[in-house]
Amino acid sequence: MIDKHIDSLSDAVADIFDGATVMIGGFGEAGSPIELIHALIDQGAKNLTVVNNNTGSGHVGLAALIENGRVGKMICSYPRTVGSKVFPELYRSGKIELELVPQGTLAERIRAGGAGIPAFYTATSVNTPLAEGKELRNFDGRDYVMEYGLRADFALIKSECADNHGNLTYNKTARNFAPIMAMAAKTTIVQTGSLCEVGSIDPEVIVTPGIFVNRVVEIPHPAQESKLIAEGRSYP
Amino acid sequence: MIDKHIDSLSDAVADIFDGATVMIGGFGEAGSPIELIHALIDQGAKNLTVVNNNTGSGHVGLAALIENGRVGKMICSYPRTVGSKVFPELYRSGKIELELVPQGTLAERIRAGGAGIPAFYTATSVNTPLAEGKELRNFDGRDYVMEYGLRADFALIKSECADNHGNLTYNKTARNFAPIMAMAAKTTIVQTGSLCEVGSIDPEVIVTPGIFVNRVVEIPHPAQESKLIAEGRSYP
Amino acid sequence: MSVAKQQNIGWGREEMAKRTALDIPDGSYVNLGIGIPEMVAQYVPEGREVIYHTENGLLGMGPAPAEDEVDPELINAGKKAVTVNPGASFFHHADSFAMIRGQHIDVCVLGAMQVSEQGDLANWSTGEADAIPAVGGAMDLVAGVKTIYVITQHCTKSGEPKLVESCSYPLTGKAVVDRIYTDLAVIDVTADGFMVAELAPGISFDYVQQRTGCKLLPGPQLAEAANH
Amino acid sequence: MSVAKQQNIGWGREEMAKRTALDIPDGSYVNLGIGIPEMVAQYVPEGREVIYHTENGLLGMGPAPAEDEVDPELINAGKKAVTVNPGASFFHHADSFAMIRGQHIDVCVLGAMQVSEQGDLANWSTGEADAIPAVGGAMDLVAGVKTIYVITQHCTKSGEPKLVESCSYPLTGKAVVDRIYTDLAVIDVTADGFMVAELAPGISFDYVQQRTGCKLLPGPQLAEAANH
Repeated sequence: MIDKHIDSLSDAVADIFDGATVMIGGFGEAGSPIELIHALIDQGAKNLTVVNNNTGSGHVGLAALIENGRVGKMICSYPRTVGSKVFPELYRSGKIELELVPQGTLAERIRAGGAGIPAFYTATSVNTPLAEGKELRNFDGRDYVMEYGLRADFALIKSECADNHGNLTYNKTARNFAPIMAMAAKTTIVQTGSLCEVGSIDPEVIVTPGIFVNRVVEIPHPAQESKLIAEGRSYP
Repeated sequence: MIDKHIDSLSDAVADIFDGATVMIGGFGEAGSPIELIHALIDQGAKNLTVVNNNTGSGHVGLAALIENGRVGKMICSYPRTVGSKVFPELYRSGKIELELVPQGTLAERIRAGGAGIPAFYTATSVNTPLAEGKELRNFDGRDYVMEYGLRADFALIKSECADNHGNLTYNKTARNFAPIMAMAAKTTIVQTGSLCEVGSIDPEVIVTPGIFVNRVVEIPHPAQESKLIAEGRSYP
Repeated sequence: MSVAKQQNIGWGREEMAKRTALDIPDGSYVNLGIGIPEMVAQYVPEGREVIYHTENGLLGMGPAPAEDEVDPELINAGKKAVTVNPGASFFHHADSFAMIRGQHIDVCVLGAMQVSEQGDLANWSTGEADAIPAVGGAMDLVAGVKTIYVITQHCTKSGEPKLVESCSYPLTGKAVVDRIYTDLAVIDVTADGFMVAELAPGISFDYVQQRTGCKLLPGPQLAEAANH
Repeated sequence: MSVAKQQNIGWGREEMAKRTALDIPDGSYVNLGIGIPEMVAQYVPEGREVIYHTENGLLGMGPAPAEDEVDPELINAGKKAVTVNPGASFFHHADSFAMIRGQHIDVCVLGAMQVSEQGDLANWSTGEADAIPAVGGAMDLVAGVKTIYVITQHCTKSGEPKLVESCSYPLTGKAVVDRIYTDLAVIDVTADGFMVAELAPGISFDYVQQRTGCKLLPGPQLAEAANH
């Protein structure tokens, strides 16, 4: 029978392997699966390629994963958030690779990966340095660049409410990248604020159908990144 | 101030012009905006290109629009539904053009049109007659065809609940093509079962944000296509 | 060719559906085509849970409703009234086909007009000049779903083989079919061609071979069964 | 270049935002960049309703919340706490950028490092070797939104012109800017180059020209204003 619930964070991330591509949900701290990220730090996988809009703040969550030397490459749109010091230092010293992707192109590449679309065309970045080396093509008099779908081995995301089939809802703008990352990853691992009975979420309001989810861990009171940072915390 | 509510069906469809491309929501009778279609028949626009998964049944709704000679071309995936007699006759006599598109490619072309993607690649239809004349391209060892985004001048769709900003929810599998058609049309016209106050639909459960909607007409008790057909009705 | 028309030998429709259901693992996400494939849902073995996807926008589809509980806006891809099981969700067509194209559906069971020994499937058009072409989601399904099962009578009503060297009808997809369940046998599509995995009770390998348009290979399971 | 540093002439930040707000039609869907552009929301003229989109997944964004009502998961693209207005909706990033890329947003107001007389915009990178490149949604916005307004000081802090013949910084987009609101003037990007539509009180055309890196044209509105 179908039950995607897993008791422990460490079991949930146990099989993330060295060199894996890991999509991590969140836009800033909204939607950041901080407990799953910390479990991944404990787990020890390294040389990861991480896909996230940013590069984390302070010394917790994604920033801590980077600071602990686990990330070989970031694919992101904005690695320069206020409070983001870990990534810039490593980047300047050549210790981490960066693939800079416009935010909407990043989102669409992830969605395409999840939807079985190997490539698509967008006008975003045409005539800019980010289009360099990319294939240009004209449709109806306008130039577009070809962009590739993006898939991952794992996705770590945060949901508001989940059932044992993996159906998910989100809290406000914490939704951001989670639904499309869930689609694009081979294995999607969810931390949810509340685990509920199958059938208790209205089928009309489920945002991520369970087909895109593999594991659900309940974390009723997740840490708040900005609070940890204000307290000067670092991980581990 | 923003108020997309329009009182009359005839006002809602008044500017649909001869030769327009019109996307019509619905999969079979589920989600078919039958009152809007009948208003379009009354309005008289002709030589329309209609995008719908099917070609209607009996002599009401989309079948009636076709039967009344208003449709020059159908873009659809399945024009051979049980009870669909009008289209086959016109097609055999060469009086209507057909662009046959696989259902998922049709959906993705509409979504791409709405999302500003001029073209994308899909493995669907490769090595079949429906890929003939289309550009083939190999990604990672697999062949894909290039398909174009599809846009429309108008979309006619049916919603369960709408507010005056045009935010929409749907009823069960009546959702089908409506959200993506709303995105892909310059002007989206909605018939809704219930018009409610702005702010009364939970922001987390809105399926189609009002930005994709231009006009809303309230039709509290829409006709049921299968009932009309059972009663032997035809329109007008 | 009249031998193929005998009614009382081989598997019936229910048995074909039941046999197919045995091969669908617990926890699978499954899309069932119209006709005999739909019947597979009735035969999920005890202890397994299978979630059904219907491409018009529903995951967690349940059986047909009682007549007084029909909602004309709750239908399956065959446009028949259905119900929802606990844990179901609704979504639009682009999201629904993202599930298909993105290889999220585990198994799809389809009908067939012809299957070639390379696994090519023809099930959407006879290619006749005056036929109204209609494809629906068949091409998306065979291109996107991980495992494609076909349930079909072994021969057409007029006794022509449906399992052939190469399809004469227009293709739905090339090299897409994994396994075929007919009234006579269970047949795998392998790199070497069709391999018979199982025979219906009272049906011999030669009997099936006679009704097939290309060479069949006996699978290891047949030899094993013969040894018992 | 010290003339440009004078503080008490031309429009202040609030006035620039207020002037921009006048040009946003009733019923528009608007995306506001970080900084002065955000302030435009405070100056929507009486009787107009404008709906704000923030690309991280919210349509119908309202003002900042009271301190005790902050939800760290209800933020804008600048990662600041916001509220929702009645009629708001949440959606994921791909849907959010579909609104942008698909030309559903009517107006976007952005800051600028440089704007060329062809309407090229540079606002994401100084192109310096040791800078951490970061682009966010700027390239998507300029490529997708129908009308692009720029609010910027006319010159840099060191007095260099930001309105130039051609951008020396890496581009965000080519030929994308429609109108520029500076502390000195409102300037349209036209096929003939920059055209001054309006001057801040007490500012002369020549004064603006001196602080601009390419030739300015006087718009018809200036001649009209001069005749009154």
